[in-house]
Amino acid sequence: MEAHGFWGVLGIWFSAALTVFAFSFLYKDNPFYRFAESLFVGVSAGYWAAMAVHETMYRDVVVPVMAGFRFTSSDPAAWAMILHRLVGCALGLMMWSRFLPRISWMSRWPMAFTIGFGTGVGIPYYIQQWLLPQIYGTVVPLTYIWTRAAEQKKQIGWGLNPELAAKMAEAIPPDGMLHWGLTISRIILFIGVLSALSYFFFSKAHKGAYGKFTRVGVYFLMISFGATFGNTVMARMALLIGRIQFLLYDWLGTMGVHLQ
Amino acid sequence: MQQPRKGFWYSALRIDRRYIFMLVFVSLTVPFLFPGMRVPVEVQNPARQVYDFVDGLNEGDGVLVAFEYSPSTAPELTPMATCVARQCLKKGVRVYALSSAPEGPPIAAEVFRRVAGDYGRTEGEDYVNLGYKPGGVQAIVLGLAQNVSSVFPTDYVGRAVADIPAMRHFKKLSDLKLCVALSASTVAETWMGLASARFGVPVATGVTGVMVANFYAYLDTGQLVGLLGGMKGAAEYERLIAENVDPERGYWFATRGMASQSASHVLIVLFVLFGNLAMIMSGRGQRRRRR
Amino acid sequence: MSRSGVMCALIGVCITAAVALTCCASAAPLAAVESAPAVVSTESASAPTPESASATESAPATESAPPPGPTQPDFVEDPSLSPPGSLVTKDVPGDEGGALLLMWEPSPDDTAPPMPREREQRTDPALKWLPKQQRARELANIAAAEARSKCGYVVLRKTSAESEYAWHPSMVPTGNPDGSEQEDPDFAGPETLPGGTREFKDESFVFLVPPGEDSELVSDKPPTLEDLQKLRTRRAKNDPRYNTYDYEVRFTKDGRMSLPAAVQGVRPRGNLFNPWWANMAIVILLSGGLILGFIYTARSGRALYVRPIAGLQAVDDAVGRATEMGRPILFSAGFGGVGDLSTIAAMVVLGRIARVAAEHGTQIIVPCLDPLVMAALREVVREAYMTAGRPEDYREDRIYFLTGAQFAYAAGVSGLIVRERVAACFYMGSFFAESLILAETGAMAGAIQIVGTDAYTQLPFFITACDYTLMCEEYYGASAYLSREPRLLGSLKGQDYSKLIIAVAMVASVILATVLSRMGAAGMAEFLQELFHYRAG
Amino acid sequence: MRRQVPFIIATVAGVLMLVQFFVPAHGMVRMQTVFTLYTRIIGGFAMVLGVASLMQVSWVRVKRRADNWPFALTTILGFVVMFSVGVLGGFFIHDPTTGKLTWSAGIAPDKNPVFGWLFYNVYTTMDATIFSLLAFYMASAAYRAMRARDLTAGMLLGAAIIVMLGRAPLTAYFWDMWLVKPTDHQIASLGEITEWLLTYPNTAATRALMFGTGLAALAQGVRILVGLERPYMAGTGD
Repeated sequence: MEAHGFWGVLGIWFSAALTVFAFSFLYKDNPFYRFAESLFVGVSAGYWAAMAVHETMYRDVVVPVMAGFRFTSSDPAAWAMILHRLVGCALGLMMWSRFLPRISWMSRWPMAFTIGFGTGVGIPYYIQQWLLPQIYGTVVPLTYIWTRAAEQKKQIGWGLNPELAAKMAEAIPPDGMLHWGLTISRIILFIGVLSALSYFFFSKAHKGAYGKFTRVGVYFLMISFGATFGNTVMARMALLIGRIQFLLYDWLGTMGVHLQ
Repeated sequence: MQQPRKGFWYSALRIDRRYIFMLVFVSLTVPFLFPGMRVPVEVQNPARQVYDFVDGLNEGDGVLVAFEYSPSTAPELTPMATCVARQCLKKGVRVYALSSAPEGPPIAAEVFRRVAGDYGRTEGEDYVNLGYKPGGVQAIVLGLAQNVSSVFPTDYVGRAVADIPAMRHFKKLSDLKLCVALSASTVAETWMGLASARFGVPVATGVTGVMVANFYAYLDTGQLVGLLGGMKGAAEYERLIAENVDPERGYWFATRGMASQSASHVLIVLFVLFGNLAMIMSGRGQRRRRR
Repeated sequence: MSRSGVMCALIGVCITAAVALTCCASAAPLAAVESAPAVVSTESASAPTPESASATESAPATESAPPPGPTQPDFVEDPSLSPPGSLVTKDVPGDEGGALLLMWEPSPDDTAPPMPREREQRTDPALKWLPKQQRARELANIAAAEARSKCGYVVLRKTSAESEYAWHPSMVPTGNPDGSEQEDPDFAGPETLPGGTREFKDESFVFLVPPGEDSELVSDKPPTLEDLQKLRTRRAKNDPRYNTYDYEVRFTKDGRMSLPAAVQGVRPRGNLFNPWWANMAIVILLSGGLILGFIYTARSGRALYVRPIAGLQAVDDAVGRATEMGRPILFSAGFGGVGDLSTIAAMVVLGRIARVAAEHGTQIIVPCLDPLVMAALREVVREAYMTAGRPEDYREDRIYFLTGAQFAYAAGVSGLIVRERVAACFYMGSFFAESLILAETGAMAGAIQIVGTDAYTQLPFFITACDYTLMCEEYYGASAYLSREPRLLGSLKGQDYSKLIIAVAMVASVILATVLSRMGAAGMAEFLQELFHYRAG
Repeated sequence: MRRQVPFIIATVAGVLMLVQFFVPAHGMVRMQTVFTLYTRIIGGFAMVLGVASLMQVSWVRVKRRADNWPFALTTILGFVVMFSVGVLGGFFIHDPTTGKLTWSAGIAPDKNPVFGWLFYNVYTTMDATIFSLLAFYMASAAYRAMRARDLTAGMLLGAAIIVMLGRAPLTAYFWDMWLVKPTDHQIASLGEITEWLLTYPNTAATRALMFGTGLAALAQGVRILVGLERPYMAGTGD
């Protein structure tokens, strides 16, 4: 952010003011925060509405239909294309029947279409993303055995730089040795998957030995949530660091204070 | 039953949270008053894998960087983009940037402006900013797999793709050697699911810290070739760049933030410990039911 | 439901079949003329397959385009070089119809070691597990690279209607598949395939979009009608629906090239099933079947056991407490759209909460993020008030659209919690980064907070800051448990048994894989893993 | 009619999309494109519905002079300005080279100075700032809410502390200096411990959650397809 100009500097001051207004909520709820909040609500609604008008209504409907009419004489497929847009618009207009309670039942058609579409697309996506690959990743031999060929293949695959590859090659023990660290880790992983899965098994009460096993699953879940918490602290702090850098570097920069 | 409602520990728990906010702000701001401070960063495997993969590419290969985030998460993700661009452009690997979010292309332009001049790379020859396309990332990836110019007829500044020299080497997705998806949402998963699982182009992701823990599951199955997690991951990458690629300019934003990051983490850990200690001392442990 | 339901299901199936047939019919020209009449000969014999009249009609003026390829090839034809033998084409299975595989026997003059075909690479244990790019790099590393660089193959292609062959687009550095490139002044002959190559996958086919949908039209400088017509004409040549193709493969060495091995009148075919996703289809059919089966079991009246979900009692308690305090309760359905499953579960839970609230006479506030969700939630609450016998207490303006933006919503709701002095907050649905703002503000205000979410990234904050958390599936389970529908309980059982199958399959496979790999049969262990492979190609 | 037609629409659309995934033939791919288009257009129209609701709520507050009505007015003004600038600016851009307004089809923030100014200085700023408020709340939650009341909570806490310290370069550095180097790498570095925690126990739990979520989503999808759940019926009277 070097080149500023009047509007640029004004923008930095305005955003700095909004930043301070928003932070003031931490002290207590106050009119400045309310102002920033309500402005943001309005501006974001305006932004998304403008995007909807422009990207959907204009770009997906008006432009192709206008262009399509020029082709209707030479290519009948253009009529089909225009028809698709009109059907889409008709469905969209049916959504607006909600403004009139007497015919609001019409809005079910587009809603039913949207929901059905989302369901049909969603089912394979979830399986592809969450079920099969994760089974694939779990179904590995629990014992990990060093083989020079496998390790070197990995290095070729990763395209390591030569020094690192040489260093790693030195570390490979003779073929056929059990890699204890990895083996134990894989066993832990496997038990973790099974026990955490059993916690979400609803057909059996959590009692006795099985109850203890699901308890182990809860521990795994908690470790996972703890890890997420730790990582999220990192993320949030990073964002705050971003705002502080804006205030310290950009805003103070417009006043001639340069910290860097 | 009634616990004593006074004493140091009791009042410590009832402390006004504004003091906590104040401490956080101070712990983050003070390290910036000492700009010369540089915290050593230990590099972990997931970041090294990204570095190594890019390192193994040859001059003239193509790498796609998807800027799927808005400026609100830029502190974490932009340093990653800068590092990837630095490593690629130094080597002569071509970089293509695109986005499915309208906020992405200005960030990409800023990254290229910052990096390209350092290695004498020019827009159009060595890197291209393709801009953004509405309609969702799924439609974009499916379109790219068929034909780039059908999705992006022009680049960000409106030049026709057919006139851009670098685009001769990127006609469809499979021409690329790597996709780097930088995202603060599930878009990274979509890139991974489509580009890697469906079209066989390796995908590395850079994600915000919130999502890191879940992405380790994908790293293990080989769905990802590498993972950059949050500002720390970016700082790790910056260190690799600074040590191996460009000693002059490697350290940048993320490394500068690491002192603040460390201070704030320690502060939070102290908060947790102190809060628990206060709970034990004031005997309020059984107040709330927990699962 | 019963009879009319069956009728509707039948009508639904009929319409499904009809639409599916229509869609396949539009792909029919591909299926009708498949790559079967591949002429396997060096001297071109039979005429190309005649195209259907309608196809030629809708392809705008294919014949008017001049061949863009170089008129002076950079290789001199030399009949003394032996041509490659027995060129055959093969459709690539499981694709849209945009790829065709050419396979040939190497020329007798080709001394380079034969390159493994892609199919063979898959079964070669040394290459099988590497992704495509890495496989290519590995192949390039093999010592024979030197011999391979000495000679090579070129592929030429034309549509059957054209008279002159041109370099295949992917061999010409400037060649765009749509043929929209300008003549490149630096053009120095085609990029040849290395010696020993035995196959070539032609992926340059594109399907012409209907006129008007061309992406050029939305650029800053939309082309003129004439330019667009020209572009479409050029692109139509790459559309396998309108053309059949002739190929030539020639062996090249030292700037010379052999006579061609040719094949005429072929085109790729769109397939009706993607075999790579068979395992996925099995999972969907198996789990879906189990779920439906249990639903019908439950409907037949058989009792199905589901372990109690502790969090649900807390919901009633929280509403009761709000009543005691005389303050409103707040419900947020999260960030899902109206079709999202998490939102639908939220509607079920909201139905319960609203009914209890209506009975107690407690006010319920529902700020929404999505207009569709808002409309749906209004109806849910109204129905709940009707069921509770208090339709007059229902106030529509308490369920309103706040904003569609994430943090504007978080800011709005946290302001609301403070201002309205909410006694109980329910967050049901999928949540993202704003979860902490909501949960923390609620905790500050002293509200009881109950959460049900499938967003596992946000669970740690909910668990630490809220009074009760329904984690992921428990949340879905709760919607089944709450609505007390035998059908929902049945589907919960179906999921349970799917999980059991997954667990059993994993245990069996892991034990088997471990034993096999200890016995030295690592290939078998990898085969087991392959059964769960998710990759397409 | 009013109840069954939506069910048929939903089922047909859902089943077709499901089938389409496994049938790669061009006709089916084309159908997906068309259906996606319909959904996008419906979403665009629905957005108007939502904005109308927001404006209605705000306008009623202004008209009745309800509490804080000036803020409702701010919302309306913010919306009107942003929307009009965005829509008009989407069609006309100011070309700096010629100094004229030209026809355009782009809504990109930096092609339109007013829209861009509002976008970067209001939208982006507030987006980022409210996001960063989370850091403060996180600290507060850590102090007031994170309690080791039992073993499970203790494990959550312990894992969180290890990860936080492992992700803080400074503490990792001191750990390395004081524990790893003196013992000649008998003790793992903090970073390695964090990595192990994330790669094994964390992945195990994440996987179980993914199985569960995936199956639950599948079940709900099946119920919608066979009409056992009809969320689309809600919100329309009748």
